[in-house]
Amino acid sequence: MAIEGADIVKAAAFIGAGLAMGFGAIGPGVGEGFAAGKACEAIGKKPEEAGLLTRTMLVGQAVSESTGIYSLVIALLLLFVV
Amino acid sequence: MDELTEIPQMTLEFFGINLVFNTQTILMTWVVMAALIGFGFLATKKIGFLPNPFQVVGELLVTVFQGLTLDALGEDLAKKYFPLICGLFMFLLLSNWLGIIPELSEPTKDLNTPLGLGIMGFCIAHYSGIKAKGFKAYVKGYTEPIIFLAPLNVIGEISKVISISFRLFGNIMGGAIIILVVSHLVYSLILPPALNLFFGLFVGTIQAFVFTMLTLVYISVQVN
Amino acid sequence: MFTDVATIIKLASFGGAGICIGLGAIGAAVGEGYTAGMANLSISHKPERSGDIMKNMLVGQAVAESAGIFALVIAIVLIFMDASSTNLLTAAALFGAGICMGFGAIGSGIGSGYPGGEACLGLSRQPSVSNRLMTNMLIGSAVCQTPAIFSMVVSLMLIFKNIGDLPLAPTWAALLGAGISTGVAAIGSGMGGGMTAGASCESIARNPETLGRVTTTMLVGQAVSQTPSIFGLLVSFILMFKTFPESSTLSAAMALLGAGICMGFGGIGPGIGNGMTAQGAVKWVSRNIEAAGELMRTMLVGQAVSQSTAIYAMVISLVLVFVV
Amino acid sequence: MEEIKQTQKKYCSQAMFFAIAMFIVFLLLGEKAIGKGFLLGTLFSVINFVVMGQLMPLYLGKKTHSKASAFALVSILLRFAILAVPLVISLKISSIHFIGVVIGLFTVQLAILFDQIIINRLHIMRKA
Repeated sequence: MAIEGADIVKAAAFIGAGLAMGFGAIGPGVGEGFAAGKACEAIGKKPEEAGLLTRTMLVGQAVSESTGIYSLVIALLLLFVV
Repeated sequence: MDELTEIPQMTLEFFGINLVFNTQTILMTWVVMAALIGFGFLATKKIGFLPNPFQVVGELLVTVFQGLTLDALGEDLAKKYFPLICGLFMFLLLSNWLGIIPELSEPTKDLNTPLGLGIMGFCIAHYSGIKAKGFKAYVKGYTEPIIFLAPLNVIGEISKVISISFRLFGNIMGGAIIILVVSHLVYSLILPPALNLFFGLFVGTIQAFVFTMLTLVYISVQVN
Repeated sequence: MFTDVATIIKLASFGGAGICIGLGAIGAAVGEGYTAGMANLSISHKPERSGDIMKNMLVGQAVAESAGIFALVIAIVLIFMDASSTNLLTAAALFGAGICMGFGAIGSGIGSGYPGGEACLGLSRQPSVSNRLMTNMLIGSAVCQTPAIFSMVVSLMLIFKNIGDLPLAPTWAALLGAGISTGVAAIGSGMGGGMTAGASCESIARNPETLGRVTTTMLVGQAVSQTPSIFGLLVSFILMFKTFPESSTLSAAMALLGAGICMGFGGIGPGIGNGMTAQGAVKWVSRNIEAAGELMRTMLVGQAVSQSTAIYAMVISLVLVFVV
Repeated sequence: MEEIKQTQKKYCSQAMFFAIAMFIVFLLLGEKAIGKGFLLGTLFSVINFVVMGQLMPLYLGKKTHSKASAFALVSILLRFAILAVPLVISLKISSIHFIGVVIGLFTVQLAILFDQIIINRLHIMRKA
């Protein structure tokens, strides 16, 4: 096997991209699901406020998704820039 | 197992640029469109007090989606966007169900279809956002909470297109691949049709609804 | 160093079998422990109903154990099958199969403990609905086994795959990645499905009249929670059936391994999150049946949004496989 | 304890009945090896179910989840050792088919699911 410096850097970048996106997806996934579950509970309590609650849920999810997007950006940077 | 990633393509040369057409996808999209036009014709042919079955289904769809758009967008905009939302749902539903029929395949299995629909929804949402809030307020929305986060906000918006289209693509393509692999492994009369029913009808319906609802939600987030 | 290929293959299959049966047994044990703890609690509430509760626990455990038995079957195949191959790729495939089934059984094992426990607790609260409660528990924990079945399919395909004369260098990573992708992604979906089923058992004990709507919402919620594991399966199949050109560079192999790890771990969080969403929706369907349609809609939108990180992981995996 | 015994009796007899019926079907189809494997698998599945029921009262002394889980791990490893026997036998003896044993191991589960979901559903539907 001919392993050179540049090859090792590339290999590290690829596996790092996989790790970054893989582990980065855990937190936002659980968090967004938690937010949506709480929104469902709130709608069960007050169905007439459903529109407002759905919007609030979406805003909250969008904010908690930002760490997932950071991971995506890092992964793409590792794949295409390094 | 090579048929998995293979899409029949036709290449045409047009002023020195190679244009690639996925013939099967285009054909299947036409089948869906023809079926929808036929459905619309049958549903509205004889509108009567005692409706025919097509009219019942059509009225059901229209009522449900009218209610949904009304909830999300409010009186004025709902009138404008309701035909789009209802049409989108009917197109996606029929597209996802098409794979049940032998020899036909879902047009949504090709990434280009969901991506195109996702970009369409993205453009409509941002157009309506600019129209509703004005250009200045629209741009200002990106600089919140601080101006340095503007690039990430833009990426966040673009990633919505990716997530909405890859969700549909992944579900439909995953279902198709699982059905293909299982039918290669076991030659039974029970398992592949049951899987077809699950992935084609059940998952297909849920994903069509989710895609439509998310398009609606993106529009409503931009407008409000 | 080992120079004997047969020894390396044997080592890989024994290691895979150990991981498989170990993780599978731990998953089933945690699930059964949860059920047993809840059964204890409910018997101490209502000692006179201990017979019914224990019957429910027995039936629930018998079904919940299926994922563990899948792991046992795969482990036995890995240990006792005589691999006459002289190709080093077989070692990667067998190890990948063990990882896939081992991790795949954890989620389903833990998950199917929740409906059993909640059903035991519900029996002490509402003795009159024992039949409906048990039926619902069994449906819920049977659906929980789906990710484990996905993992079993993938590991059987890895074991019996005709390796032929595929190039060793990047393909070993693809086979290992295929195992990791489905196996690890199944953890989230299994646990998520279990949370949903547990909530539905609790809801039926609270309000038995709403059985139909609760079961429907549970099934839809579980089906959507399975999406991350379907993504994992998709990536696995692509990694298994695509032929990769031979290359001796480290980066080609690491790209394929990274694709598997990315999709595998990326599927855990969204699976659990989807389960939490469905849990909230199912709980409140029984308390406020008028809002069932609204709840189902919000649940679907919320689950779809919380899946987006799994989709980003899938995109990165597909880029690693096809573009790089 | 009476309920546990009743349940075990019911599902074990259902499973054995089903296994014998399937054995005859496989015999008529000419797949003797699969039929034998199915019978063997079902036998051990029933044994596993009975052992599980016998161990059940021992769970009740365990007050916490973690203690119960530790006990469950021991019991699972014991029962999996029992379940491993037919699998190993079928891999070593060629007249017993492996796939038959694997399907046979799930006969008790299938009997429970069939009884509870299909028959019970019909019962509820008829009442409603």
